[in-house]
Amino acid sequence: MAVTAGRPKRGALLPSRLTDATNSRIGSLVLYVIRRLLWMIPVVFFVIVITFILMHSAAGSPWDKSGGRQLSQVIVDNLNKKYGLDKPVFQQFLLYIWNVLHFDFGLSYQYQGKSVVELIGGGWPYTATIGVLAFALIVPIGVGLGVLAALRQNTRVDYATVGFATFSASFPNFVIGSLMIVFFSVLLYKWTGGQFFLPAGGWGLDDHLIMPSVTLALLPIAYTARLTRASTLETIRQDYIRTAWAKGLSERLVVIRHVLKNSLIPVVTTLGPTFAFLVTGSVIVETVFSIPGIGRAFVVAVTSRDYPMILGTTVLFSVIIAAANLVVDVLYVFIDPRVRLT
Amino acid sequence: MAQTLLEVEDLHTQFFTSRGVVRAVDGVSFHVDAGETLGVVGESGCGKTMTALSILRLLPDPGKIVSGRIMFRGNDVTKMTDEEIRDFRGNDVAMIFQDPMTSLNPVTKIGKQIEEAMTAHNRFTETLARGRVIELLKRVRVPAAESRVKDYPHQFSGGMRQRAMIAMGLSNEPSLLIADEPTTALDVTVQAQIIQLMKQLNRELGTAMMLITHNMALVASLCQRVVVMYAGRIVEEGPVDQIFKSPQHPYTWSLLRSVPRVDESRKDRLVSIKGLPPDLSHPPPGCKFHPRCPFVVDRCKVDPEPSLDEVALGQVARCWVLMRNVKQEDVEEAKKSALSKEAAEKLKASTAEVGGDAGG
Amino acid sequence: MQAAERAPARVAATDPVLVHIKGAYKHFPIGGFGGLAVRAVDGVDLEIRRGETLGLVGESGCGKSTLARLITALMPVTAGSIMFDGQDITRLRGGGMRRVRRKMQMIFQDPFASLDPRMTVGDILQEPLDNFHVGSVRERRQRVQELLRLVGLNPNFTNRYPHEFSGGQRQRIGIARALAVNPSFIVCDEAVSALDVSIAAQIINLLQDLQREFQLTYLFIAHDLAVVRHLSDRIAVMYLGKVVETADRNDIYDHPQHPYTKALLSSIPVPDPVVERDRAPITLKGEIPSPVNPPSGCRFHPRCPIARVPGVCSEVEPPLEPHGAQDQVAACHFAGQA
Amino acid sequence: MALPVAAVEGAPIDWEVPEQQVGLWSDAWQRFRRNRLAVLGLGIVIFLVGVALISPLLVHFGIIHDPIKQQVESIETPPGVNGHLFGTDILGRDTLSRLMLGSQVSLTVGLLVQGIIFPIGLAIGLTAGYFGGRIDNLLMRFTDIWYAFPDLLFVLVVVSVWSVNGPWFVQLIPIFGAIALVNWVGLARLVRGQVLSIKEKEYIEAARASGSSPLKLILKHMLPNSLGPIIVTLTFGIPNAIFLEAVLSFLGVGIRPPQPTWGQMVADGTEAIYANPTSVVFPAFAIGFTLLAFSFIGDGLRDALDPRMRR
Repeated sequence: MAVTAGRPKRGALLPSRLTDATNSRIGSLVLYVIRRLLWMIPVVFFVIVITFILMHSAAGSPWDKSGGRQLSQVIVDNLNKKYGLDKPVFQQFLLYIWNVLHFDFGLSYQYQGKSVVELIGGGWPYTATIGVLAFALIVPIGVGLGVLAALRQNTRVDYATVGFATFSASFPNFVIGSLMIVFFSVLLYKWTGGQFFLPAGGWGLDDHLIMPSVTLALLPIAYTARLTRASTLETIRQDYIRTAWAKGLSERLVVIRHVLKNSLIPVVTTLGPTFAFLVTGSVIVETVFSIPGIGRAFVVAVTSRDYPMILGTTVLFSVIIAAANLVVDVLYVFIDPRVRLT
Repeated sequence: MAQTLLEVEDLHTQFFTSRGVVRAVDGVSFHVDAGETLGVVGESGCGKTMTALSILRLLPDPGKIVSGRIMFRGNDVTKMTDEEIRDFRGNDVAMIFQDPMTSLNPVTKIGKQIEEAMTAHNRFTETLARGRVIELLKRVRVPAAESRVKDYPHQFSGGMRQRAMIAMGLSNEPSLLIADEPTTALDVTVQAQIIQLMKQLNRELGTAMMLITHNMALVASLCQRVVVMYAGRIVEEGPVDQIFKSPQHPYTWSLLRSVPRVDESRKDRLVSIKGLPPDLSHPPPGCKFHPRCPFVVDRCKVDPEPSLDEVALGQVARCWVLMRNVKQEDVEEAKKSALSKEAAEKLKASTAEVGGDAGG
Repeated sequence: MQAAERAPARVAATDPVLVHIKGAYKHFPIGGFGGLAVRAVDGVDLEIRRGETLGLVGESGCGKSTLARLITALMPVTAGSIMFDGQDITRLRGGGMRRVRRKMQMIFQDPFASLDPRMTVGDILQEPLDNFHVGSVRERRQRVQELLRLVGLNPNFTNRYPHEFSGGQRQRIGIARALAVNPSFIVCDEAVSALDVSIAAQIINLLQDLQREFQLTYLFIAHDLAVVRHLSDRIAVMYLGKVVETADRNDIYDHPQHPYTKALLSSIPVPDPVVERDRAPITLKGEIPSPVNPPSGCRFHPRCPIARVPGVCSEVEPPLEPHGAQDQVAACHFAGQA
Repeated sequence: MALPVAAVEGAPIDWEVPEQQVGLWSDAWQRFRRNRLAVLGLGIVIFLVGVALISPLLVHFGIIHDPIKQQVESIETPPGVNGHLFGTDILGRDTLSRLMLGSQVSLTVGLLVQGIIFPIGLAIGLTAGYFGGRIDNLLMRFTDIWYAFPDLLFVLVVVSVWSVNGPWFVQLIPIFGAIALVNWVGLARLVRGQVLSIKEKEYIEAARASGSSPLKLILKHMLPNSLGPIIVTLTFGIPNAIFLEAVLSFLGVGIRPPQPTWGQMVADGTEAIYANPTSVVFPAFAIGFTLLAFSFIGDGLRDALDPRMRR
């Protein structure tokens, strides 16, 4: 998954060795951000190309599965005409790109008469709410557990954290979601005679949010905790920590000023992949908990070959991920003075 | 007689590892007088650094001070509470480390790191400390100190970082500065600058210094007294002139003859100490140096280790033989080639057979 | 006066030259705009004579290790030529290169990084023999054992791995590897710098013994002038990608012509407290400038105690010219003055 | 031909025999064996492979229930009743035998995908790392794009457009392809990084100085030395692939019935979750513990192969 594959991407960021890049740091940062933003254009373009090629390489037409019965040739031709599928593929592609530039992602095949933008706009609040809630859980809990475990290495706190992290990192989120439904919706309902339980699905700005956001957050929390622990343990062994002790600093100051400041740097770099994971995770979590967000819409689109919807969602998600990576890289520049922008 | 500042008595520091107990410091006693510079020399792994870290109670993890006393101005460091030791570190005794590249926090500004050393001890208010940072950097001759306080360590060169470390060490005007291989990681011309600086500071401030090094030349240049350590023990101690002029322990003698001198043309082969320092979890019986000693006699292997006995005025050594009793031909023997002639001949022969165009 | 004390140099200046470096450059582009490059080696002329040990000293970043890699053809030159035994190795490829490779070997600085941790000592030593198809397989194995014995290691250790050996022992293995194909020229790149004092002495002695036994030519690179002086017949001093002075080891110490050499020599403490008390080192201002933008004119002028700035030092680059003793060259407008 | 030590004269210096003689790989194995969790994980995996191999036979000889046969009379039997140790599902199919057969799909995906990724990632990573230049540039730009691509979405799309009919292992082909496509980049990057760092090592220079050819450098030095992290990455790739397959099945775009898969079983169980929660719990734990077993092995291998852990 994105989280395990995510190593900090530092292709363009090299530690300064040869020159001191101090005076124009802000200026070069602005240039860097602009360059990264420009680089997003080809990235998104290729994402579109790849998805587009993929979908046009599919056997059969998108109408094959419609309603489970074979449509007559006339209707198929009409549909093809309506959606521009009668034109050559290359022309379709150029048209699509042209439209994308005008924020027009076409009409959905599945929900006829609705545009992709409308559908995504409709699902967005749900997906965003769950995502933001999950993100709000990940950083404090993941980092907190990781630091605590490292500072209390080889104690029960440490073992419990490592155990929790290992377990949560191994159980896929749809499994965790399903198990949570079993325990908190079904069994808890039975045991308490319907007094306490969490709703197994649907939407509401109340206890409906608990299980989805926890499910989504659990794996990134586990991963963040493991990483924080490892990097804190690594930092504690560094020479400059010994220097800090030798100065006569109190433990509190050594930890806050010297250990944390350094050990959290690698954690920040993984926030980008974490974000990507939240995006893809929404596909699963929204399906498990029947939330009418973009993720679920995407699954529906995939199973019904709603190509404009698939394309639109993929583009949106990749833009979000690319933007998150950009933000993380910029953040990284701020927290690590050694980073030189090239 | 100068006042004694630090008195280490029968210090034992051990590491409890899965492979056994490592006796890193094994009954070490020495003292540092106010204002003097003491050199502690020996190969790596002989317990020099662990002795220094014991004094500040900064031992890395499986390490523990098992017994002994470390008296600083009448207080036993080994018995201090956490709060007392915190106040002792950096305030009474400061330490600077070997590698200036890794000893400074990479994400904190230099000025902040020096300032922090002062504010940790309630001796200076934050504003006062901030003002003193520049003054300190100037004292260690960091050029353009006013602007460089805002720099991060990676913007400093190695020599400048070591100056910053020294400034940090001196910031609370400690009465003792422990310097662990302060110049080893630096280039020669920079080394010279740092040595020069330390000499000057020692003169100006009267701070006592304990210099830990394997570099005999550095000791000759900076120290008044020398302690030679081997395998966690002190094997020889004395005034610097005495030790360099007539070392009595074969280890000290070998150390001195194993480094070439830049002011001497090639005359002699170097004395090389055969083998390796012993594994401190299983030290050899008798004198710990006997397996490597060129002048070993039977007694060294069997008898318990000799005690540190006075061999000259102010000079003590731990040896049954002592260099003054070693015959000149034995000394010459110790310098002889150990190259296997037979192997060389065979190799030449086999080259002639198969060598082809590579023949020398 | 000192002449009487000196051990006679083994090699006369008239001996044929084994390695001749002419105008060698090595620039490492660092990307970015304006074609910036680290000018690691920036116009070096140097001769290494058959049978001698040439010591090459300089501080970190002066380009001495890069020069070693150019001489052993581990890196291509940016410009210039390197003649080995009359052949320009910068133009050699394939078979011709292999024939030259066999005659020159290298001993590396880090005894931990220079041996492949996943190969046995036997495989490590046999690799060059295999590469050059020396003898039969049986003869190679036997030679590996002789090599181990030669450097003072147990010949039965062939199936041990490097991590089982100490630093000094590993360096011996590295020396044995260099000797395996019986080269005539060996480059020792900081071969003793990473070792503890007593171990370094073992290796220095071994290198001297081997040179005598096998008539080897050494290029001995180190930052420690004392060690270099002990081992070398002639010494070349490098500063910021250029050779600034070359001379007999005694001449260079007795009357250094270049102010940098002088400062370098004076900055080394001597293990003798009596000498130390009177020694007045020339401490140089500042630190080595970046090799990306070396100073104009004489590269040493911003740190030089005798430079005339503004003036000839900051404007004109001094050539390597004979100064001082016979066979001594220095690149300084005011050579010998200080 | 060993020479007798006694025949040697001239007092060799370092004659002592190093303590013990352990190759790095066997040393790593020793450390792996001491890691109880890793051994437990390995045990679970071996057990699962055994189950996957023999369960068709067990079904054939009627030792366990037919996982496909729907029995109306025994719909949603609770665990332990009527010889259904783990109960039955909404269609009356035996949960235990479905779990056992489901392991086939998960293990095949997990292990085979690594087999596809390994040569691709290795070849591209080695080439890019060793020769650099254009291939390297291309790889790095490609990675940039790939990192912006939500991998699960990609797999979903690929599997939905390329789905094929046939027995389950035929249906798996597009799934293999999709998972391998999203995963080889990571491995290629890792290999590239390894090669780049090893390239700087002195022992590579030493090998070049002693006349080794580029091919020999790659095969004899770079490959063995980068193998440790590669193995660890591949091991962690197994649960990742299993996870992706299970998600596909769960979302209904993976292997189609009748072949049972764990993801499908979770999805089916969710439909009847109020009536029969156990039908979710069993496949959920099957997936979880399998992934856990692989990550125990991965952790064990990482610690065992970590050069810093070496004496």
